[in-house]
Amino acid sequence: MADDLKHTTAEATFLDASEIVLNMGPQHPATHGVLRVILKLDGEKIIGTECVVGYLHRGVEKIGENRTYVQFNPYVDRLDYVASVSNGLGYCEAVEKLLNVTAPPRAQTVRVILTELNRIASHLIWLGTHALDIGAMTPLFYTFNQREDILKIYENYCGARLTTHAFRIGGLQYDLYEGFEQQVKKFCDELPAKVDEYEWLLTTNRIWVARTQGVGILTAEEAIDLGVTGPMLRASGVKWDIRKALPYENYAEFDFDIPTGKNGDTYDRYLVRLEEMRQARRIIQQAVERIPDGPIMAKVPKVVKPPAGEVYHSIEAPKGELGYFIVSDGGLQPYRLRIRPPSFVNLQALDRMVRGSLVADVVAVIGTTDIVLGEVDR
Amino acid sequence: MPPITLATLKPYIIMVLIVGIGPLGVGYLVLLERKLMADMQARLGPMRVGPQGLLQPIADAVKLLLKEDVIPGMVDKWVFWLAPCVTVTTALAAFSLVPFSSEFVVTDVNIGVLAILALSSVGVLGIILGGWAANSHYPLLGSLRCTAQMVSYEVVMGFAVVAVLLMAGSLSMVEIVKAQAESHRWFLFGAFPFGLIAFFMYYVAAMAETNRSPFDLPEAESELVAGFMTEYSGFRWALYFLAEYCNIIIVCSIAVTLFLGGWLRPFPSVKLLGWLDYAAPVGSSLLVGGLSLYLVKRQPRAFDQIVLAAIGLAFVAVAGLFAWPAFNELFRGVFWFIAKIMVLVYSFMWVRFTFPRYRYDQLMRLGWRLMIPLGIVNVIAIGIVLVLRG
Amino acid sequence: MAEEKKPDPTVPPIAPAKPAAAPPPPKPAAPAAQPWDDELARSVRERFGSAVKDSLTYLGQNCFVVDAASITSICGYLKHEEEFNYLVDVTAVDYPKREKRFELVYILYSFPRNTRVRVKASIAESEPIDSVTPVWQTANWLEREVYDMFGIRFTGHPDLKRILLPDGWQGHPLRKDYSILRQDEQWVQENLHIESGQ
Amino acid sequence: MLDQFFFYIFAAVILLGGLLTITRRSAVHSAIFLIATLLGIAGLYLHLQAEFLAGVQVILYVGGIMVLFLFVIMLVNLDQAARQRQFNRQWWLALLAAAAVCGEALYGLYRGRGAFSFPGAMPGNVPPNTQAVGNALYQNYMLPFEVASIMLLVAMVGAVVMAKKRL
Repeated sequence: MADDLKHTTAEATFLDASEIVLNMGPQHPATHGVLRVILKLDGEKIIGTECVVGYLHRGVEKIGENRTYVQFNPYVDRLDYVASVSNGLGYCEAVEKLLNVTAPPRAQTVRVILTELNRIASHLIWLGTHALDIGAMTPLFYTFNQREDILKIYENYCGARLTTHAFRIGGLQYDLYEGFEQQVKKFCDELPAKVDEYEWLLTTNRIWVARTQGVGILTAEEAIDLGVTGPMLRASGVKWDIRKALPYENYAEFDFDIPTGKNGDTYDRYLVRLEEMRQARRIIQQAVERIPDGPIMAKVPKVVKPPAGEVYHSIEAPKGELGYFIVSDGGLQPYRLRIRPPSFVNLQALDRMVRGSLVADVVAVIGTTDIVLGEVDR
Repeated sequence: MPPITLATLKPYIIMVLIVGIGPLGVGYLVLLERKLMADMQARLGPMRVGPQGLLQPIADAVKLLLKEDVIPGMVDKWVFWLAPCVTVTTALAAFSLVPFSSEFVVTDVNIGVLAILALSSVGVLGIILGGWAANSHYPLLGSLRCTAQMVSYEVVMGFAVVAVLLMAGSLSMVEIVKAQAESHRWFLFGAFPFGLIAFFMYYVAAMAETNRSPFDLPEAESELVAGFMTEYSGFRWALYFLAEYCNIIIVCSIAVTLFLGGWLRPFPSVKLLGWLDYAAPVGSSLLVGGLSLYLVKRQPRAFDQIVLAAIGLAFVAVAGLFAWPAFNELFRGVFWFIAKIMVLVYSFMWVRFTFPRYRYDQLMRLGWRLMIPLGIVNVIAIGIVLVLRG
Repeated sequence: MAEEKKPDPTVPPIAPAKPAAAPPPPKPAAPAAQPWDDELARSVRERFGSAVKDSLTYLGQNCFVVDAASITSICGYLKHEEEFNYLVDVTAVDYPKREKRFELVYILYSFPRNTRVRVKASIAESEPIDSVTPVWQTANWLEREVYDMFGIRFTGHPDLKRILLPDGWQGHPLRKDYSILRQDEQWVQENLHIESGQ
Repeated sequence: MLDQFFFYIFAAVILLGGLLTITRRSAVHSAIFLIATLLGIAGLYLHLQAEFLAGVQVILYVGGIMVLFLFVIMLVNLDQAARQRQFNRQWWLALLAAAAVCGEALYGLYRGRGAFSFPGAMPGNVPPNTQAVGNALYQNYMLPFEVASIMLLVAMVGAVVMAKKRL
């Protein structure tokens, strides 16, 4: 990338000396945290970028090697802190796989409901901030209002709103509270009208379309080559979702579609995520109708001590493929715990998407990449 | 030396009033904007300072005045100092040319419209220099955007104004309003539909000139942090802010004067609607006053109750004054003028809360490929219509 | 290797965290791992002969253990001939007791086949390994992170520098001999102007 | 009395502005003083009761041309140019030339000194001269006006072509 930044031509005159190096971040309103992007500009046109990450690095993987399996569970909530339930699901499932146990059906269904609610919450935050980046400030408040309903469900369920630590290795700690079904159903009934309202505010707005269509294009080949996953991959036309391809929990029992885009631009990613919210609602509606009775915890020993071995397990987090690679030496603590963060890998595609476009597009593309720096930096 | 009378002193009195009340008015305009935004976004907005947050502008002003005056290192000091002064001076000076009513005007020069446009184009220099002087890339980019935007949309605005000048046959603000009174219609509907097109162009160009969303590229907070104001803080920043909102009022005043009949009541030639001159100011003041008095009970603190009651009574008193024919005669023009400005300002704000922001190249394309050709065609069309009508 | 034996004098190891590199030396694959032998495993073994040291399966997850020298050619083959077009992750595991200390793990996925496969290669400290960036662009940042955390050098990488830690940082935190309480005191003092970040 | 006072004020602004324009190192500072000069000229127009000309002077020169000047100055990195020596070895030649021109101008002024006198204050309001300017441009001097426009157009097209070639 450094080579690309060296943009010098033989006949550079003093009039060409208009290249500006703009340091965007780590404190910047549109970099969603502490991302720093160094932009090399020709006027407003971008001729090179370099991402500097790591401002939020906490050494989570090192911490994981020094905590027991159970102790580490709450730490994963702090990765993608707007989708903490998904992180917990991925971790618990990976350890369960290593232990060779599966959660009982009731626990699985509850996990699916909470995780899909989390997907909606994450996409709502994305939608609000993305719209704010592009200059439409009002949707932000609407989406946060609605996300509040989800957070209230979490609060009722486990007492925490953001870093929930909702799941345990082997199942669930708490059973459902009185009125859970009604609350979730009420949320599901209200969702479509709200999503339609956001669409009404944005989808047909000419400025919105002009700002997003054809911006930050990733073709399917590029997306695969760059390892991009999640809605960004699907917007490029690759119909791939881990929930369908390599089903975990009891996702195979539910009926839902994988929305895909055609052009792989910001507008398509926007449409794909909106549709994903509707599909997540479909899953929740099916799941909440048939929560089976039974235990909520599998037979997991009090002291989690998986046999020596290694396992990679990944789930479809709101941002893409969230994977855990755990190496056990048979001890109390993981010998090595690697987290494969979707945001980190997706962010790598930023350079490809913005080169040759304008400064305003960088903001739109950062928004559409939907990064959470807690996960990028770990 | 002519003798000093009330008539010769009037311009100075009005000037003092403008400079004195102007910043306060701007403060309340900001409060209005925040309240409206909050209302559209399902929240309350400022509620802490004073009753219903009504003293917020004063608290803000005090805060900005008392803030430490930070001048970053490496800036071009005197340009950094000069730039906000240029912007705010020109913005306030432009008020002296705005006819709030046929009487309530500092001076009516025979190149009124041209003079206001000239002043606002000088004000732009303050923004450009401020961005440059800060010696930082975000302000610089903001300045560059601002320059290109202003130069392009000044042309658009020029064409829209020329359309009105053709209809009015004068550059004087007062004469333009009088021409509308004589032709019995606002120029908005003059040479129908070309007056409407001119107004639309003026409206868009005014939004671009005042850096309002969706054309707020020079200060787009998600891209350029705060654009040309990034390095400014405290009172200097407040000057820019003041100038910005003054400019909004100025462009709306021009729009009202040129297109919406200035201080004239709606349908000025329909005698049957004469009661509006009393009903509208009295009714609206009573409404505001009554609402304030109604809300007094809900205030948690005694101080808030007193303030709100005072405000309510003041508005009731204003209503009483407007019911007095002599006062009404004198100030009805001002009422209509301000009411029309408020409608336009409200629409500016509404647009801001609703639309995303244009991108730089799209803004330029809109200006040069659509608005300017449209403006040229519109001016020619109005010329033809006027010639055909004789 | 000599360094790792002497405990870090500045920081006492925390009590509950038993150093994971302790008594029972970890084995390359779990004892439960079975030999993996299907069409794919056979074709790769045939193609690369002794460069493929082993092919194992554990909990339904397949894995090749290969020679570090032929990593790019095997990865290239897997991508172009066997349709493993998506590089999920590149990471490493540190086994300080082994002769070849670092084990690199490449996790691949094939969209047409809908399966994952892991490729593992061991290298010694100070021994470089070829970068797979020419095969998959994704590897760029992932290998930078491995370099940052383990100090493994990738030859042919376009821009090998630290990614998560600051540029001047000393040490590579995910090595087993890097205590969890250790930090680059000098860096902290110079750049953050505080005595210690702990 | 007031007339003369304003005349000298504007004249001082123009001269001082002009002098500072050519002596400042920073191009932006020069531009600012050039703006002051142009505003002073607009003031003189106003003083001569040519309001329209004054307004157009401000809008076109200050609001248009100088803004574009600043745009270019900011876009182009002139730091290096500013750091270079401002006076090279030919300075005495330049001084000589300047002195010659100055002498010539002074001589011309001296010869035409009879023309210099302040006109008395105009009685009452002068009729607006906007119309007079329009008549002059579009009736009496239509052809020169159009020729000038075409020349400017040619210059503009030429500039665009030259700039495009490098891009």
